[in-house]
Amino acid sequence: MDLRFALEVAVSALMIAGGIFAVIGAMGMVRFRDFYMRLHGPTKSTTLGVGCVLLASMSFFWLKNGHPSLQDMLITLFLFITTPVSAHLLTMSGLHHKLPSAPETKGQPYELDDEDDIARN
Amino acid sequence: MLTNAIAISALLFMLAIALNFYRLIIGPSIPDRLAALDTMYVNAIGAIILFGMWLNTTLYFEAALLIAMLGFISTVAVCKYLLRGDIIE
Amino acid sequence: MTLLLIVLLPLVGSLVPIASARSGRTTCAWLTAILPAIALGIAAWYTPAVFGGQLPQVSLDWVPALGLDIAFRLDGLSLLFVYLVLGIGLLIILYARYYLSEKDSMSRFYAYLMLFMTAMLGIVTADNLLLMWFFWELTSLSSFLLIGYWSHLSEARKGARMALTVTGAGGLCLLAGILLMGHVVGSYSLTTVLEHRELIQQSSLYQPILLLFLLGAFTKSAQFPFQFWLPHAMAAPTPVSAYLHSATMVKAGVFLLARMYPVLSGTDEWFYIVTLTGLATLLYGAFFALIKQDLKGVLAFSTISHLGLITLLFGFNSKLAAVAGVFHIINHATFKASLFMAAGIVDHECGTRDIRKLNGLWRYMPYTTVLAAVASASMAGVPLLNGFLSKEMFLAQSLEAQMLGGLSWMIPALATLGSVLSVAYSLRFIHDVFFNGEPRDLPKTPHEPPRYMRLPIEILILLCIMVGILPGIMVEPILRAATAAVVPGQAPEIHLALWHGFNLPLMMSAIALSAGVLVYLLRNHIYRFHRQFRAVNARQSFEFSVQRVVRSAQWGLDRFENGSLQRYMFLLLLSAVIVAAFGLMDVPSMAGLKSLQPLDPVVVTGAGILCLAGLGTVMLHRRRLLSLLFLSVVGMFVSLTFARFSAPDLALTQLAVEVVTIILLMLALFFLPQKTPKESSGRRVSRDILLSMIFGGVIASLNYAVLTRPLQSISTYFIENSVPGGGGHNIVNVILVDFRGFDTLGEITVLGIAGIAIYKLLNRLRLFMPSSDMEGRPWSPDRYPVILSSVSQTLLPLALLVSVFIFLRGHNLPGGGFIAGLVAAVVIILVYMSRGVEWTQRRMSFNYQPIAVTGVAIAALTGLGSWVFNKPFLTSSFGHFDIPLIGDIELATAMMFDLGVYLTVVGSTLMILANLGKVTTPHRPSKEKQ
Amino acid sequence: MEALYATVTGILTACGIYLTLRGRTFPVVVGLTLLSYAVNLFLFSMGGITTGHTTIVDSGQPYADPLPQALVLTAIVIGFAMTAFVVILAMRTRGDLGSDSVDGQRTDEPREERK
Repeated sequence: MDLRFALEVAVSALMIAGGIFAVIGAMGMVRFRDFYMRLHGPTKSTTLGVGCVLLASMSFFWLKNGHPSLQDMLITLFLFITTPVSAHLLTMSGLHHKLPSAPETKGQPYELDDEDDIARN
Repeated sequence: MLTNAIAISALLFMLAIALNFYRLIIGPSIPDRLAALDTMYVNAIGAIILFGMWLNTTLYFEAALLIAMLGFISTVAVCKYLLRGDIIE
Repeated sequence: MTLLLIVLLPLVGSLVPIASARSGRTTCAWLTAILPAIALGIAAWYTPAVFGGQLPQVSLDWVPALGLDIAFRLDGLSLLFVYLVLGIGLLIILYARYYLSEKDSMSRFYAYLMLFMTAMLGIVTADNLLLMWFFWELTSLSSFLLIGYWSHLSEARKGARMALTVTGAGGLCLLAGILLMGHVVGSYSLTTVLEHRELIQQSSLYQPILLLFLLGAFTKSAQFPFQFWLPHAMAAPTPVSAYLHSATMVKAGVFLLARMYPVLSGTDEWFYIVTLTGLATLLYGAFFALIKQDLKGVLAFSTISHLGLITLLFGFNSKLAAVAGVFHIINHATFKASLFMAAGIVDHECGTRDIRKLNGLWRYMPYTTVLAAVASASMAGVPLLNGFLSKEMFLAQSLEAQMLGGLSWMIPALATLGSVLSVAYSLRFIHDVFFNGEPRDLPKTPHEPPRYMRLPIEILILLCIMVGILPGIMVEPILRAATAAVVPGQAPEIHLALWHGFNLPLMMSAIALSAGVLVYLLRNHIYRFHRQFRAVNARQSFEFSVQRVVRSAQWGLDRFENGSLQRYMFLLLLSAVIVAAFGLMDVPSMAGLKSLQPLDPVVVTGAGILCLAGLGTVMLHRRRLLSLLFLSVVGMFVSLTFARFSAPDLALTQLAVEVVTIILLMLALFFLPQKTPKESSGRRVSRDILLSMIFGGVIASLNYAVLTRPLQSISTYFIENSVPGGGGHNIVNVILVDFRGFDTLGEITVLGIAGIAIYKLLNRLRLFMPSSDMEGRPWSPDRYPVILSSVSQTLLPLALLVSVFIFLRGHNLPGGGFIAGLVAAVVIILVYMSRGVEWTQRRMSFNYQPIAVTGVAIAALTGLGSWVFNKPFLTSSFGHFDIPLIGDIELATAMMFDLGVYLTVVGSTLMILANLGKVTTPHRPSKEKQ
Repeated sequence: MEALYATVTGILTACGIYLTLRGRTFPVVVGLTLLSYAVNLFLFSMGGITTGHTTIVDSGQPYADPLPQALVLTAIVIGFAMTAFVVILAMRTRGDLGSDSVDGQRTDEPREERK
């Protein structure tokens, strides 16, 4: 019983945390000044948030059914494989579009284009 | 306690989605909007999971699963379009 | 049953000439003649029975629901007409053999002729009004073919068209009348109708019925003011004129009068309309017959006038008049047919029909002269000929008519005038053509026609004389029989005799004869009198009116159909919304009784985003890519909505479809302009906004009205039988693959067809590909981003596993063939995107069409499989299996079916997307080639 | 809830209708897609909108009406097939007439870069 209560607390905490992370990510997305910064929000914070929720549900249903649900694992797997890739592609398209970057953004993005060329040959 | 937590968290996620949508609307650039869309997908996963927990059923997990896969794929498609125009070549 | 043969034999006979076209003209003619001859024999075989007062009938069901059955009867009237049609028809066949020149196709002519004969026989023997109407229109059609036989002559074509239009239109009126009558009587069977005289005449629909029937009859027998088509139909070969325009087709109208006489006649309306029309026609025709210069024109107008006479006779509401009418039908048929044939001979031998050129032919063809003279004498009503008898009766009856009250004396007076004129033109026909000086510059030198060309005329003339001298023996029996059919109640006392003693009618015909001669002698004055009128060309005015109709129709069409699909769409939606709105107006109150569910902030936010996304799609629709992004937001939230309102299956499907749609639109967008130009006017935009808002409003209120009403679902059956019947726990899936499996089969078939159609449409599609995106940036040189390709490769097996997983559990938990198929397709598309067509094709070297087809086949076979165990189509049987991780699943036959669905979806989706992707490949050679 | 749902359906319908009335093929296609979304929502709601119900037999929850769901499910798929068909038709029009106007008249883009 006690253990159960503790677990419930943990699960709730995870969920709240997940929500907060998600909002933070979204805030970042809204507030940051240029595209490259804005990408930080979703790639890190949001993923983390959803991760938390997934963890929460995993343990939640573990609690409930005695075994973790297969889907949760699959989702987590997919999420953690795909997010970086989509982020990478987004950056590429951003660079391709030569989006303006705020001074705070480190690195001169445009030379990356040549890197692309190198990668191609 | 759990139900409250779920409710709060769901609200937060909805808020996050709303914010993403705001970014999607204001843009300014297409990659911006695309990123927003992608993030909406991800947040939607969270929302659905929470919904499932709230009803305490696993029936909705496939939906989340599919969003995880297909959201990614549509993002890829749009990126490919932005980069190459022709997405299957 | 043999009764049927009377109609069937000629119908079959219409094939004979075509079959025997090769074997010489004479043979062809004889072979064609055989079947009608047999039919005539059958009629003769029935004759005693009919004279004995019996009524042979035959009836087969055709479309009982419409009250339409193949029913024939052979009463006296029918018999009389059968004799006319077949007898004269045979003579015409013989005559035409010699009339038609070598270059005219004989078989074609005979085929048309037999077809017409069939139609005519059908009319006169039909025992069902609808059937009669069918044959009625068939005569119009076949006469069109016959009149237009010399289709190289514009005369013939125009004349044929005119005849078809007028008689066809009349036929439609007749149909309307028949339908009304059937409505009144409650049956289309002629026998029944004939018994309900009172019912019909009492009914409020009597006037319309009468009018419509008379329109039909008058157009057919060229009654004033519809007479104008007949003279122009003279462009037909003379045998046709002799057959159609003297003996049969124009008689169909008066036949209808006779046929309906028992039920329609006897009222004032009948008397006034029919009598006056008949009278007008009689005089009009007679006058123009006198002044026409064309030989056949004279005959045509005389025919009109005689038809008027018959109509007039039926108009008098007296039994004897009807008898006279029937009698005159016979006589007119005989002498007019022979006259036409004679005219045909003249035309044939002299090469012209112009009376001004034709003179004094008696020297060249004395024999024909005699025949023609006798025939026209009969037409003039000279004693000892049949024409005389019926004319006597006619004059006698005209004296009887009292309906005009104080003016009644006019009828006999005018009747006499009519006969005076008819004497005159008969005389003219003979004297001008065969005597009266020498022929002037004829194309050919005339001579007697071949022996057998005269034979038909001789026969008819013989009839004329026999009837004229011995009416009692020749025609009385058949006349009795026919009258019995026409005149209700006991037949009147007919006494046909040459000599009724000195009486008024006799005096009138004496006047007629003498005055006729006088009029003829003074004809030149009449011509001069007539010349002062401007000649109206019926054909031109007819053609003109036709043109006008066509033009106005075109105008009306252009108002609606201006070739703009945009406009059609608008009209379509407008009408739809109007209909729906009217539907809603009947709903008393918008909100139903059901208590509403509470809102929660999450749903509100979602709904808000959904609406905004929708609006965004519209507002940004000029920048197409953006509107696509918003569209995918809409798609995602729709699927979230489904999930929210407890429809996981729908959520899954919607998600998959949404992604596929986005990819598809993306692929298409590459070939289409990136921006939509601003071209719709402000007026149009505001108009469209208004319409769409109204539409949305209607839908919304409709939806609300439904949602707020307690619903009684029919799904309890499915819920109860899902497990026992379908062996699945996921009711939605069980419904798809089991209960409504047949619909699903249809749907996947549609899917496959769509895929194949698209595959075909993409075939040799030539498009231009922008080398830069809308801001003019050149495309990124990096074709297949490394990370993407590697990741997608690792993702592929995983994702396929997921799809299989979704498929397998679909029968019990959300999932199933549709979704799994879409997932698999999308994943493969991912590989296409990240690796390119060549790479993928090399590893997946199969076409997708077979997959789709196999899918449909599997599904169908599963259905058929249940037949093997003689269960109904798509009955599923199932057993349980336990698979780790996925859990207990049924391997039901439904599973097989679902597999079919799965394959079809994969196949068609890939067929669509991959093929679309391939369009560009040949034009953009990839690096792997080098 | 019901009112909100109905409103959303209505708005989506309106958007779809407006786009289908445009003069170019692509917006029309997008409009059709929107319209089909709206229609699916509408049809789905014919079974009533319920929360936490299910269409899975004996999973302990009350049943949602499965029939509209089944119908809508196939409707979604068929809708996709039809959209695809229309899209390809649009491309074909562009390819053959050089214009993407629904009425197929105005040739507006230069037809260069034919490879």
